[in-house]
Amino acid sequence: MEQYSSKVMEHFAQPHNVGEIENADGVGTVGNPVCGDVMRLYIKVDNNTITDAKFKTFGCGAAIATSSMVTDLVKGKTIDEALQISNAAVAEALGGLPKVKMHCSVLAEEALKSALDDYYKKKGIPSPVKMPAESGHEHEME
Amino acid sequence: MEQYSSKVMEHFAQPHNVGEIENADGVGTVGNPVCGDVMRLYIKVDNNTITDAKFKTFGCGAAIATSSMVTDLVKGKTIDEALQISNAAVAEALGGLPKVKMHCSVLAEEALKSALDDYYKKKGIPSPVKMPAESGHEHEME
Amino acid sequence: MLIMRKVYLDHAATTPAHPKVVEAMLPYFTGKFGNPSNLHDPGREAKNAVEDARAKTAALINARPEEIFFTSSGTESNNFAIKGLAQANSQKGNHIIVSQVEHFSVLHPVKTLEKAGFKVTSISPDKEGFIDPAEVAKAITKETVLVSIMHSNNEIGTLQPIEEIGKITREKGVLFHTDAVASVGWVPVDVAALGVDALSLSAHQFYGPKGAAALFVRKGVRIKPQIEGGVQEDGRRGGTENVPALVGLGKAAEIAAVDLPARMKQISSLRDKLLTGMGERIPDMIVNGHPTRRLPNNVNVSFLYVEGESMLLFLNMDGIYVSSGSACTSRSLKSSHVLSCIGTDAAAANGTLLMTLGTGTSGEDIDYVLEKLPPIVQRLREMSPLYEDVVKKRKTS
Amino acid sequence: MLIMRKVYLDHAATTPAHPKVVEAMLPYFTGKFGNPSNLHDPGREAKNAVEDARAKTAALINARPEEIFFTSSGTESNNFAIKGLAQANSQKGNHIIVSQVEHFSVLHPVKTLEKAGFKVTSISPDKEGFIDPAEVAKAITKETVLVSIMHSNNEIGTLQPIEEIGKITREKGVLFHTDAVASVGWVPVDVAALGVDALSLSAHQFYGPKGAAALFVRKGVRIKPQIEGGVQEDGRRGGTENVPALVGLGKAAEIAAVDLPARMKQISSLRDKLLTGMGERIPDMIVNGHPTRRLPNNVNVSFLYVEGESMLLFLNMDGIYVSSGSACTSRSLKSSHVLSCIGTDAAAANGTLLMTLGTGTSGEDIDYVLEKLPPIVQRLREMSPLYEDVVKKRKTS
Ligand SMILES: Cc1ncc(COP(=O)(O)O)c(C=O)c1O
Ligand SMILES: Cc1ncc(COP(=O)(O)O)c(C=O)c1O
Repeated sequence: MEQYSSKVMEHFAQPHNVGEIENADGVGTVGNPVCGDVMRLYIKVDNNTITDAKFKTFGCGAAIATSSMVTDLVKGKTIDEALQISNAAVAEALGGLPKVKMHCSVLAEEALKSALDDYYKKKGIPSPVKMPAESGHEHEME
Repeated sequence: MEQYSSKVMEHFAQPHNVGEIENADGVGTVGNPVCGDVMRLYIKVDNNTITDAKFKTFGCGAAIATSSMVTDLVKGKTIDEALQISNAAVAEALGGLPKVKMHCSVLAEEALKSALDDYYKKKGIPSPVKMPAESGHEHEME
Repeated sequence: MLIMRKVYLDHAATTPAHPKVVEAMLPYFTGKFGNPSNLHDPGREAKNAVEDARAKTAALINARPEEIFFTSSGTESNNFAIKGLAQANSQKGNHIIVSQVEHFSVLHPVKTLEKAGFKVTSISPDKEGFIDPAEVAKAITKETVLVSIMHSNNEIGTLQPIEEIGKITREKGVLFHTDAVASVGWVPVDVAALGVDALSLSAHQFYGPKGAAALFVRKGVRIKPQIEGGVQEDGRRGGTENVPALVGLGKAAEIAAVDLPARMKQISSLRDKLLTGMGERIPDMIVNGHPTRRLPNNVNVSFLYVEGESMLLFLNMDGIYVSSGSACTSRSLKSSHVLSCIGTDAAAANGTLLMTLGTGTSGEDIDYVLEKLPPIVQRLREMSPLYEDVVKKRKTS
Repeated sequence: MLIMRKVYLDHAATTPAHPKVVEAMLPYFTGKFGNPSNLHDPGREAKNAVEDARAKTAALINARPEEIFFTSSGTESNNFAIKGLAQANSQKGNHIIVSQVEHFSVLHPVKTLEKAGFKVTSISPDKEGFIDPAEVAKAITKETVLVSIMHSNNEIGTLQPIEEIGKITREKGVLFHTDAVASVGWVPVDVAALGVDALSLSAHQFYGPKGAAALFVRKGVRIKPQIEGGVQEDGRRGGTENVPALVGLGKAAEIAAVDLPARMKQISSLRDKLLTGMGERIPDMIVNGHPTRRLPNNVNVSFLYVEGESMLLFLNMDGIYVSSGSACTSRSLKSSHVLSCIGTDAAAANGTLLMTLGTGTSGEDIDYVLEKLPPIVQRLREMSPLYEDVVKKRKTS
């Protein structure tokens, strides 16, 4: 396995935006403890703009770092802008991820989309959110 | 392969009785250059007693040492006594031989018997000599 | 300047070579560098060194020197045993019995043989990782050619009833191999008492060097060479001998033979201190493996609601080096097959730490771990959605 | 006190590790002893060392790091190549082409495959040990899956036309492996120029340590693992990496890459001095192998009427260490299959000495050999019945 970048280690050691948002406008939980990663993302939306984002994550270094990064990235963005955030963008912002950990960035994108989906649902608006296709692990040989 | 005993190395480094006997009473040549060993043994017989023995050998350390030892052993012996000298006796006198080199002692016994056979032939007496059964190499796996 | 304490608790992964082992090896790199196959003095010198190492390795497990075949790793020894014994004795039958908790270096060769037509019975362990000898007995058929059950499990530390299984296999005339890679040097291993026909060991697991290992094969048992074309190891395993490493293995065996009782006593008492200390300080902890029939240096615990790799990485920042059964720390991204076979819940398995002590582990080291670990677990729990759910549920109930 | 000169002329058997190689290895036994599979700092450190060694080994033969798979010996690399390539690509066909003068670590695996149903064509060399590329081309059929021809012969030193054969195999879409164990570090070896798909090398053959070797496998070529059950070496070859030895291989590769031109020039001139000197001093001497297309350090000569082991032992007493093609010096008690394939008379083959020079060989060493060897040959001839017969025949004719 490749090593984590220093940016990943930074976000893992001192993750930003850890926590819950009471009465969040959107909450998304994705992943599966069996696979080793569960992410929960909370967003606060004000006037179509994401004013706050927090997360809780059960997972590896990359899972925590991508959670930290994706919450950083969405803050201040409009809903439409947030919907454009891809897993590749999250990984890139972290200076790259080891190949076998790319699924963590996919999970971060999913968590965000799931929180946005929840936001639409809560608002009673039909959700335009499309969940990313690839979401499983890349299983390498033992 | 096991190591040579110090006795073998002694007889190899300074072999006894190297050479030819002019007008020998018996000469025996055994072995095959293809297999790596040829021994030629000369004996001088006086009054049924072996008064001198010499050898020439093409072969490995053990072949030279057993030639040296067998010529030592036969000197002073009667023909009948000489006929009793076995390959095991030669090997034992040398403090043992590596297992894969036991065939050299067999060759030494053969060389002696062949020289004795030649002695009988030259004398015109029917030869009582029986050549030893096993005479090939023990071929181990590569 | 503050020097951070370094606490290496991953001796099941590998051990440092003992200083005396390195000292014994050193002359064989440059001065005494001969090839044991050669007849001249440098060759003889190397040959004698290898044979001396063979005698010492044999002595540690009560074998005869000519029953020791050197290899390059525990993995190679296991491959050699499984494929070599099955192939050389296939006239007897084509059925193999293994346990589910074997190392992959046993399981994968077995899978290869299965593809080649062998039938395989895989015995499942109980909750503590224990294999029932009666199940092995039941599984043996007329076609059974080989049983392979590990001496101890490298993850959960459970010691298997090898002696009992050995009695059964001898009675039924079936070959019996045991992977003792995790055991040798940590608990007594005696091939005569165990009644095994083949046994794997690996030097780097008990203060010998990497690159040196052995397969014991009882005299008279046929085995097909897997690395062919050399006269080395009595024609059973070709390749120029790794003379310095084998000398190191011999030395490590010699040291282990002497040190073993003290080693076991000291390490198991520190192991108990660690286990008790963690249990007192950290709630929701599960101890995996057997409570008593286990390797003296093995601690395998699951911390619920947190994931292993992140614990491992935080411990690493504090200079504490451990392993994890987590899916994320394995290259296969699957959590430990051993934990799953003993029925550990998959989420819990992902929160597993494997801590294996060594001869250099001190009481202060354990104190340091007991100081650093609990806040890491707590911090990660506070970051965990699984923990959030449990806390909320506990509040409401 | 008189200190006897020691002249080691058996570098084809093994070389001493270069002092810088040992220096590079030392930290990895005790200080940096981690297991490269582990995620913590000691594991990372070991992993980085292995990857650095991989890059250096790749650089020496102009390969990519990910094309280098580490093994424990040249023998293992050859077994891996032959069995691994044939098994993984058997859907293409079941025909293998080798030369008769390959090392047994190629020939024996081929024999094993033959027993498993593969068809084998074995190309015979000419009198100088040379394999004709046209014969390889002729032997290739639709069923041919693998050609394996060695880069140079370790006994007679003949360099094979690998580049020409590589052109043919690429054109015909057949996999091509070359055993370059005797070549790497002594002559330039470039996998791109050679057009090979796989290539074996072994560290102890060029001033690296024993226990470290590699198989180059071109990217995209499928190979079946032979030592299974480990994630190491990208899943192709299991077993905890022999980190210090691999570091040593990397260092040896780095040194060889720089030293090669000087090494070749110096050694071949001493080789010529030895060969000429012996020819002038000793009658009835046959030079085996190719006069020019040969390894710079290889001298293989047959002295008629005397046997190799006894020469070897007398030379040993004088501190001169050589090998022999004699039946008596091989554990199989068969004289060299290479000499027999090139048509050397069996009696002459038994009088063969193999002398291989190294970077530490000096002009004085050669003078010493030229002083000591002729009287040994003469003394043994005077003890030889074959010589007696020849002298008598010469007198009468
Ligand atoms: C039980 C067991 N078997 C086999 C092996 C493989 O040994 P090696 O690392 O020497 O290849 C290990 C290694 O950890 C092990 O613990
Ligand atoms: C041409 C050739 N191939 C393979 C080998 C085997 O290499 P190793 O000794 O590293 O097993 C040798 C060893 O001398 C060799 O010369």
